[in-house]
Amino acid sequence: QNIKDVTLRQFGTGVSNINEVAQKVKEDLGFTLEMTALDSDAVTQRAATQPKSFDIADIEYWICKKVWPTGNLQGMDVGRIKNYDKIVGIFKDGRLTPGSTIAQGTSPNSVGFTDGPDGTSFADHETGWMTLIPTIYNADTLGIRPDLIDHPVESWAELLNPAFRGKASILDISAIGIMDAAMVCEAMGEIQYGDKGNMTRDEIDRTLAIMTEAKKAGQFRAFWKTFDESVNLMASGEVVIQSMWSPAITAVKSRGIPCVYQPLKEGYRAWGGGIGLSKNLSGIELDAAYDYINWYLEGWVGGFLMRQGYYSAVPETSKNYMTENEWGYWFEGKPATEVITNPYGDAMAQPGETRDGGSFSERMGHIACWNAVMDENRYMIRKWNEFIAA
Amino acid sequence: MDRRPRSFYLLAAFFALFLLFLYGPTFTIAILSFQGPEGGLTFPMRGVSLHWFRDLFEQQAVGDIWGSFGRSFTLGLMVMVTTVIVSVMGGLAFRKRFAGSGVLFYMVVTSLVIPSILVSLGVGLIFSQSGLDVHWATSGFGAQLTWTLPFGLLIMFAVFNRFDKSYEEAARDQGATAWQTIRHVVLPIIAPSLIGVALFGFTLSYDEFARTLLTAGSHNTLPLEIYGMTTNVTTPVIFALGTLTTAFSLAVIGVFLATVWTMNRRRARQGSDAGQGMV
Amino acid sequence: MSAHPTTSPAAPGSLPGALLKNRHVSGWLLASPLGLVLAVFLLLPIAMIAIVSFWGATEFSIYPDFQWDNYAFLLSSPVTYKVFLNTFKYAVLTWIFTLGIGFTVAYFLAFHIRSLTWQIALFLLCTIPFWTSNIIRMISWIPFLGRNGIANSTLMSMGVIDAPLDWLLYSDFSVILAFVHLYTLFMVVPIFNSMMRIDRALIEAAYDAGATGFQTLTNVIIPLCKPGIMIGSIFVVTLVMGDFITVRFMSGSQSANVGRLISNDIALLQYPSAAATAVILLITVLMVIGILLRFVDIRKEL
Amino acid sequence: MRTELDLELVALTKRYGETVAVDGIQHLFRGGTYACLLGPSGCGKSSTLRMIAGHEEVSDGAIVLAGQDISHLPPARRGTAMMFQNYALFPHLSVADNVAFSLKIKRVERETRRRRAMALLELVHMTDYAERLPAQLSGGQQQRVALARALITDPQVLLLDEPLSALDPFLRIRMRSELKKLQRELGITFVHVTHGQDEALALADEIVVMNDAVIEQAGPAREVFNSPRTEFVARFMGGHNVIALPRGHFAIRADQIAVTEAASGKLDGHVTGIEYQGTSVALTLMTAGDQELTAIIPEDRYFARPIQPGDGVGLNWDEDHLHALNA
Amino acid sequence: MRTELDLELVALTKRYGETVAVDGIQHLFRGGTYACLLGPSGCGKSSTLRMIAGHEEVSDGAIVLAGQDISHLPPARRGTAMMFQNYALFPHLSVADNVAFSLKIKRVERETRRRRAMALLELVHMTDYAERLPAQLSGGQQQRVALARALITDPQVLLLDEPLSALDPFLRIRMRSELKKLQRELGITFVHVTHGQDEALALADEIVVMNDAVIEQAGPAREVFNSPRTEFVARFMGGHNVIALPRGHFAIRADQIAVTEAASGKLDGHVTGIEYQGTSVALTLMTAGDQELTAIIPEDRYFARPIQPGDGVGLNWDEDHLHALNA
Ligand SMILES: Nc1ncnc2c1ncn2[C@@H]1O[C@H](COP(=O)(O)OP(=O)(O)OP(=O)(O)O)[C@@H](O)[C@H]1O
Ligand SMILES: Nc1ncnc2c1ncn2[C@@H]1O[C@H](COP(=O)(O)OP(=O)(O)OP(=O)(O)O)[C@@H](O)[C@H]1O
Ligand SMILES: [Mg+2]
Ligand SMILES: [Mg+2]
Repeated sequence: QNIKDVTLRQFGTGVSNINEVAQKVKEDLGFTLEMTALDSDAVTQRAATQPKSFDIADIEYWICKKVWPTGNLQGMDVGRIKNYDKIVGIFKDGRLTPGSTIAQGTSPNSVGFTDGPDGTSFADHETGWMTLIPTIYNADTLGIRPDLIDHPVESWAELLNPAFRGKASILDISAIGIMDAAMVCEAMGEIQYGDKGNMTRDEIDRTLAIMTEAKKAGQFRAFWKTFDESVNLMASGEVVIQSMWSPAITAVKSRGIPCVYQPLKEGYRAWGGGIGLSKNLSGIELDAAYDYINWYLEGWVGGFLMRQGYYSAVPETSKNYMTENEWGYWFEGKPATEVITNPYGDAMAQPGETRDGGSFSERMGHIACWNAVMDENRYMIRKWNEFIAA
Repeated sequence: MDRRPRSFYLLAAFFALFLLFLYGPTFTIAILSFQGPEGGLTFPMRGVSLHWFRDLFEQQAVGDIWGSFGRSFTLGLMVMVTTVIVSVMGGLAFRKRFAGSGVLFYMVVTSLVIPSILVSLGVGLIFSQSGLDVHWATSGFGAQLTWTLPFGLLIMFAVFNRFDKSYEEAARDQGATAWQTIRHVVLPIIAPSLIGVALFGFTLSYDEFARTLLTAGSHNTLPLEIYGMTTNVTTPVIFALGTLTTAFSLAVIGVFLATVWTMNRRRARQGSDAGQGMV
Repeated sequence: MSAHPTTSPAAPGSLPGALLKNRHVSGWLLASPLGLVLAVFLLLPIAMIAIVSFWGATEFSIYPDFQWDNYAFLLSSPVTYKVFLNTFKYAVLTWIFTLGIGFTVAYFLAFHIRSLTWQIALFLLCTIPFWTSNIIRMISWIPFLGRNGIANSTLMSMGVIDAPLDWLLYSDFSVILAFVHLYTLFMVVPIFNSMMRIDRALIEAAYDAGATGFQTLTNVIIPLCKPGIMIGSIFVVTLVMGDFITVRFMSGSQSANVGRLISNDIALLQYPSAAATAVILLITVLMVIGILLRFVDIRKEL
Repeated sequence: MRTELDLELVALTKRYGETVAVDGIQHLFRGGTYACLLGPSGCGKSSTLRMIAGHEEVSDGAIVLAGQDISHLPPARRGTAMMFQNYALFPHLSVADNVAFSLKIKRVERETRRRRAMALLELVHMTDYAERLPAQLSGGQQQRVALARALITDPQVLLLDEPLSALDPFLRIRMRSELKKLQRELGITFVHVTHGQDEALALADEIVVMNDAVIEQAGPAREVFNSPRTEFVARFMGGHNVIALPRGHFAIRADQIAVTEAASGKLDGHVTGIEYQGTSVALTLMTAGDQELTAIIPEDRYFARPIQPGDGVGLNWDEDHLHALNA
Repeated sequence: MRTELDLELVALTKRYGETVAVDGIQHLFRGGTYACLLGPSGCGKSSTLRMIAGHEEVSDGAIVLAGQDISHLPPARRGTAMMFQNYALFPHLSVADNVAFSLKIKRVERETRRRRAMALLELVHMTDYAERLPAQLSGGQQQRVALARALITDPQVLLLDEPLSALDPFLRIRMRSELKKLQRELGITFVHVTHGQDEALALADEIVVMNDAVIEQAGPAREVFNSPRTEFVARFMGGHNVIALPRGHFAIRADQIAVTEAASGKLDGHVTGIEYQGTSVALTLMTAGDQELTAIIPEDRYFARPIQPGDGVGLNWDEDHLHALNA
C-alpha cells in the first residue's frame, strides 16, 4: 500500500484548519488531508463523542484535558518526532526559560504527557509519550479601538470601566471567558485568587457576581462566541474594548480600522493547541500521521502561522521560511523594515511599526494564566450560563 | 372604474412597508455582497466589485462551501423524494379511519411542534449511545424527515379533503386495480400538489439548520457551513453566498412556475386546436 | 335458474386479499413508512431524552444512572424561571406582532386585491424571502441595525436623532424584530387560507345589514378566521419557543431563552442537564399547543 | 300612476372592463309587485340585482326608489334588502343572532334585538330553532332564516338571487308558495332572479325576460307566456313552438297543436320522440320542412290511441292561437 | 319470463353503523328496461345503486345479474357500468383517453383502443372533441363523454346516479331525450336514480319509488302515476291530491278535480293560493275539513272566470278517478 493513497481526516478550530495546509501536504507528502473547521464547543464534542469520525484532532490543551480521559486519542512516541528537542520549553516543563515560573491554569506541560501509547491519565513530567504535539499558541489580551478611546488602557480592569458602558464585550466561551473575567476582577483588586486556573466555588460565585452586576448595568454591548463576531463588533464600532484573539485584531486592521492588541500590566492569558492522533490510527496511516507531524514542525506551517501573528512550537525551523523583516517583526519585536503582509497578501504593518506587546519572549514571558479546565468546571459552566441568562 | 375605498390605500401602504421589511435585509446583504475587495461585513461600502462572488468559487481559507452545497443538494433531493412518497402514502392511509390513526395523527402534530433542537439532541443521543456514527445521510436525513413529513402530510390532507372520490370509483368501474387507480388516476390528478410538496420538502431540507446541527456528523450541510462561516469568515463572501442562495431559490421557484404555466398552456392549446367542430 | 348461486369461484376471497381489504390493515400498510420514520426519529429520541435526563455526566461523557440531580438543579435555579419567563415573553410578543402584521397582510391580499392572479403574485412575493437561509436572513439585520448601520445613519442624516440608538441591535427589540421577520409568513399563510374560504356573500350580507368595514371585520371576518389564526399561532409560538439561534445572534448573546440553555449545555457536553431542560420545554410546548388545539380541528381546516 | 314605493331603473348599465353585463336597461317595478327577472345564464340578471342592492357599482344610469336616486347610497341606506343565493348565513352565529345581526350593528340593545328577531322568526315559523347554528338546519330552514334576516331591516324592496335553486324539487315548490304568501302579507316589492320559467310563472305578478344584457320583454306573467314577442322569449318560456310559415315566424303553444291522422293536417310530420309527463304526453315531431315541433296532448287521449316513434302524423292548429313574432 | 339479462335484488340491505340506508329491498329489473329509482333525499337510492355497481359493500342480501350472484365481485367484473353524478371524467386525460381508459387498463393496444373510443364518441356525437380536456367541455358534452366511457365496457346494465342534476333546466330536457334514445338503441338495462318525478315519468319504463330505505311502489310509469298505492307515492309523484273521505283515503289527480260554484260540489272550500303555470293554473284550496287540495285547471278556463284567493268554491270529481290508498 502506498502512502499516497492514504487520506487523513483532520478537524479542529478554524484557527489552524486551513485549506492551504492541506494543499501543501498534498504537494510535499503526497497524501490527502481532509480538513473540517468547527467552533471550539463542537471540537470538544467531536473529539469526545465521535472517535471514528476523525484521524487527527487539532485541539487546544484545555480541550485535551477534557477529552484525553475518554481514551479516544493515542499517546505519541517522541522518538519519532524529529524536532522534539527544538520544541519550546513551555510545552515540556512549562517554563519558557529555565528560570521562568509556570503560569496558572491548564499549562500545556501539565496535560502534554502520558504514560505510554495507551495511557489515559496525564504524567507530570516528560515521559517520551506526548498527548498532543504542540503546533500553535499565543498570548491573548484585550483588543481596543485606540481611535475611539481617549485614555491609555493599561489594565484588564478597564473592561469594566463605566466609561465604556455599552461598548465593552467579552467572549461567551465559558472556559476562556471565566479567565478573562478573573483577570479583570483580580486587576480591579476585588478578588485575590488562589489559582485562576482552578477556582473554588466561592471564587467562581464572586467573579460572576461582579460580571453580572456589570452586565445588568449595561456595561456589555454583546457577548461574542465566534471569531467573526468579535471582528464585526470591533470593526463596526459597536464595541471599543473587548477580549479578543490575535488574528481577529489582524482582520480588523486589514480593513484599515485602527485596532490594538493592548499589552496590559497584569500579563497575558495564553492558549496553545496541538495535534492529537486518534486511537484508531495504525499501520501506514499512523506512519503518514507521523510524517505529517514531522512536516508540521519543519517550519513551513510555522512560518505560515507566524505570519498571522501566532507562534510556532518550533520557532527556529520557521525562521527558514520567513524573511528577515518578517522574523524581526513577528518574533523579535523589531520595527518592520518593509511592509508586512499576511499569507493572503493583506498589508499588516507599515515600515517602522512594531508589534503590539513586543517580542516573543516579552509576550510569552508575561503569561498570567493559561486557558483552563477547573476541577469545578461543571459548577462554573452552570454559573456561567446563569450569568449569560441573567 | 370602481373607486377604491380609502382603507385600500392605507392597507396597500402597509403591505408595501411589509414587503420592504421582508426584503430590506435581503437587499442589504445583496448590496454588501458587491463590496470591493477591501470591504467588510458592514457599511460603508468600500468600492464595488464582483470580487466576493469570484472568491466564492475559489478555495476558501477554511471550510468547503461547494462540498457542503453538494451534500445539501443531495440531501434535499433525498428528503424531497422520501417526503413525497411517504406523505402520499400517509395521505392515502388517513382517508379512512384505522385503528391508531388518531395516535399517529397526534404524533404528526407533535413532530411539527416539537422544538427542533430536541430532535437534534435526541437523534444525536440515540446514535451515539448505540454506537452508530451520525451522518448527514442517515441521522441527518431522518431528523429532517421529522420536519418535512408533517408539512407534506398536512398538504396531502388538504389535497385529499378536496379530492373527489368518484374519480377512483370511476377507475375501479373501468377495471383498474387499486394500484392502477393510484398510478393512472389519483397521482396524475394530484400531480400539481405533489410538485408543491416536493418543492416544499426540498427547501425545508435545504434550509434546515437546528435539526441537522447535532445529526450531520463530520461533513457539514450548507446551512451548517454558513453557520460555521459566521464563526470563521469575516469577509462579505458570506453575503455573496447568501445572495447566491437567494438567487438559486428564486430560480427554482421560477422554473417551477414556468413549468406549471407551460403545462397549462399546452393543455389549453390542445383544446383549442381541436375546437374546430364547436357547435 | 337459481337466484342464489354460491360464491363465485373467482371471488378474491383469499386471505391476503381479504386482509388487504380490511381498512385497518391497508391503513397501516400505507401509513407504515410514516409511522416508522416518526417512531425512530421522533418517539425514540423523545424517549431517549427522557431517559438521559436522569443520567449523570462527567466532563466528557455521560453514564446511565437514575438521579434527580438534573431536575433538582434546574428547578432550584432562579435563572431557570427567569429564562422560561423570557421565553414566554418572546413568544407572546412575537405572537402579537406576527398576528397583527400577518392578519393585516392576509386581509389586504384576500379582501382588497380583486383578481386571483394578483393575489397569487403578491402572495408569492411575500413567500420569496422565506426561501433564503434563515441564518443569512437573520445576520443581514446586523449591518442594518448596528450603531453605524443604515437605520441609525439614515435617522441621523434626517436629523431625527443626534446620537445612534443603541437599542436597535443586541436588545430584545432586535430579537423580536428578527422573529417577526422570520415567522410572520407562518401567520400569513393559514390566515390567508381561512380568509379565502370565507364566502364573499357573507361580507356583502354584513354590509347589507349596515355594518361598517370595521364592524364586518370584528363581527364576521375575525370569528371566521379563528382556525387560521390558531394554526398560525401554533406555528409561531412553537417556532419561537424552540428557537435558540435567533436569540443568540440578535441579542448579542445577552439574553437567553430555554433553547439557548439547552444548546449551551449541549455544547458543553452536559447532555443530561440539556435533556432535563428539554423535557420541561417539551412539556411546556405541548401544553401550550394542547390549549390552542382546543379551539381548532386542524384536519378539518385544511 | 306612480306610488311612493316604485323602483325605477333608468338606463342602467354595468360594464366589467370590456364586457357589458347590463346594457342600459329601463324598467319600472311598481310598489308591492312580485317581479321575476328571468333569463339564461350570463344575461345580466345578477348584475342588475346587485346594482339595485348596492353590491355592485353602477357604471351608468340611475336607480330610483320612492323618488330618490339611490344609486350611490350604501346598501344599508337604500331601503332594499338582499337574500343571497346560498343564503350567506353567518356560520358562527346562532339563528337568532343571524337575524338580529343588523340590529347589533346599529347598537340596538340586547333585549330589543332579541324581541325583534324572535318576532321575525315567528313570521317564518322558525322560533323553535332560534338557538341552532345554520349548519344544523336543512336547506329550507336556512332559507327561512335568511328571509327573516333580510326582513328585519323593514326593507321596501326585497331582492332575491335564485333563492330556490339550492333546494330539492319538493322543497322548492313548497318554499315558493311560502315566498309568495309572505310577499302578499308584507305588501312590499320582491325582485326575484331565476332562470326557471316555471318558477317565474308561478310566482310573478310581472316577468322581466332578459337576454344578452337587455330586457327582451316585460309584462304580467300571462302576457309574457301567451304572447311572447320574440322567438327568444317564445323558446325560453317553454311550452311553445316556433313555426316558420311563408308569412313569417309564429309562436304557438305546444298544447294548442292537435295531432291528427297522417296527411290530414296543416303540416305533415312524423313522431321522433314520446315523453310521458303524467297528466299529458309530449310528442316530438319532425315536420316536412325539417322543423322540430312539440305537441302536448292529454295522456288519456294519447293512450286511447297511442302513436309510436316513426309514425306519420298530421298537425293542426287554430289560427287564432298563432302569435306573430318580431324577427 | 326471465331473460338472461335480468338484474335481481334479493333482500338487499345496507347498514352504515346504526343507520339502515337500504332495508332488505327486493326487486327484479327486467333486461332492457329503463328503470328509474325515485325517492326523496336520503331514502337510500344512491346506496342501492352503489351496491349494484360494487362501490359499496352489501351488508346483507344478494345482487343477481344474468343468473350470477355478483354481490362480491369487483365493479369491473360485474357487467355493470356506472355514470357518476358529476361525471368524474379524469381531468388529466383527453376525451378520447377518458373513453379508452378501461381498454388501456386491459392493455389493449393503442390502435384498437383509439378505434373503439372513436366509435363510442361517434355514438354520442362527440368525435370532434376527442382531443379536448374535460374542463374544456360544457356540462352536456361532459355528460356524453361520461356516457361513452361507461358504455365502452359493453355493460349489461348502466347505472346512472342523478345524471342530469348538474345541468341547467334547458339542457336537462335535451339530454334526457338523448339518454332515452340511446337506451332504446342499445337495448341494455338503464337504472337511473333521480329525485325529480318529471324526469322519472319522462324517461322510465318502470319507476321504483323508494322511501325510508324500502320500496314503496314499483311499476310502469303510467301505473305509478295514475294509481299510487300509498299516500306517500301519491304526494311524491305530484299532481295528486289525497282526500280523506269517510270511506278511507283516496288519491285523485289534481287535474281531475273540477272547481264549481260555491256549495255546489262534493266538498266545499275556499281558495288560498293561485299559481299560474302557463298552460294551466293551480288553485290551492282549503276544504271544510281543513284538508289542503290542489286543483289544476286549464288557464283559458280559469281566466274566463277568474277566482280570487278567499273566494268560496265547490269541488267535484268523477268517482272513477279516485284511487283507494293503503294506509
Ligand atoms: N365580477 C365580474 N367581473 C367580470 N365579469 C363579470 C363579473 N360578474 C359578472 N360578469 C359577467 O357579466 C355577465 C353577466 O353576469 P351575471 O352574473 O349578471 O349573469 P346572470 O344572469 O346572473 O347569470 P347566472 O344565471 O349564471 O347567474 C356575464 O358575462 C359574466 O361573465
Ligand atoms: N358513507 C355513509 N356513512 C354513513 N351513512 C351514510 C353513508 N352514505 C349514506 N348514508 C346514509 O344512508 C342514508 C341513505 O343515503 P343515500 O345516499 O343512499 O340516499 P339518497 O337516496 O341517494 O339521497 P340523495 O337524494 O340525497 O342523494 C342516508 O340517511 C345517509 O345519511
Ligand atoms: Mg346570477
Ligand atoms: Mg344520492
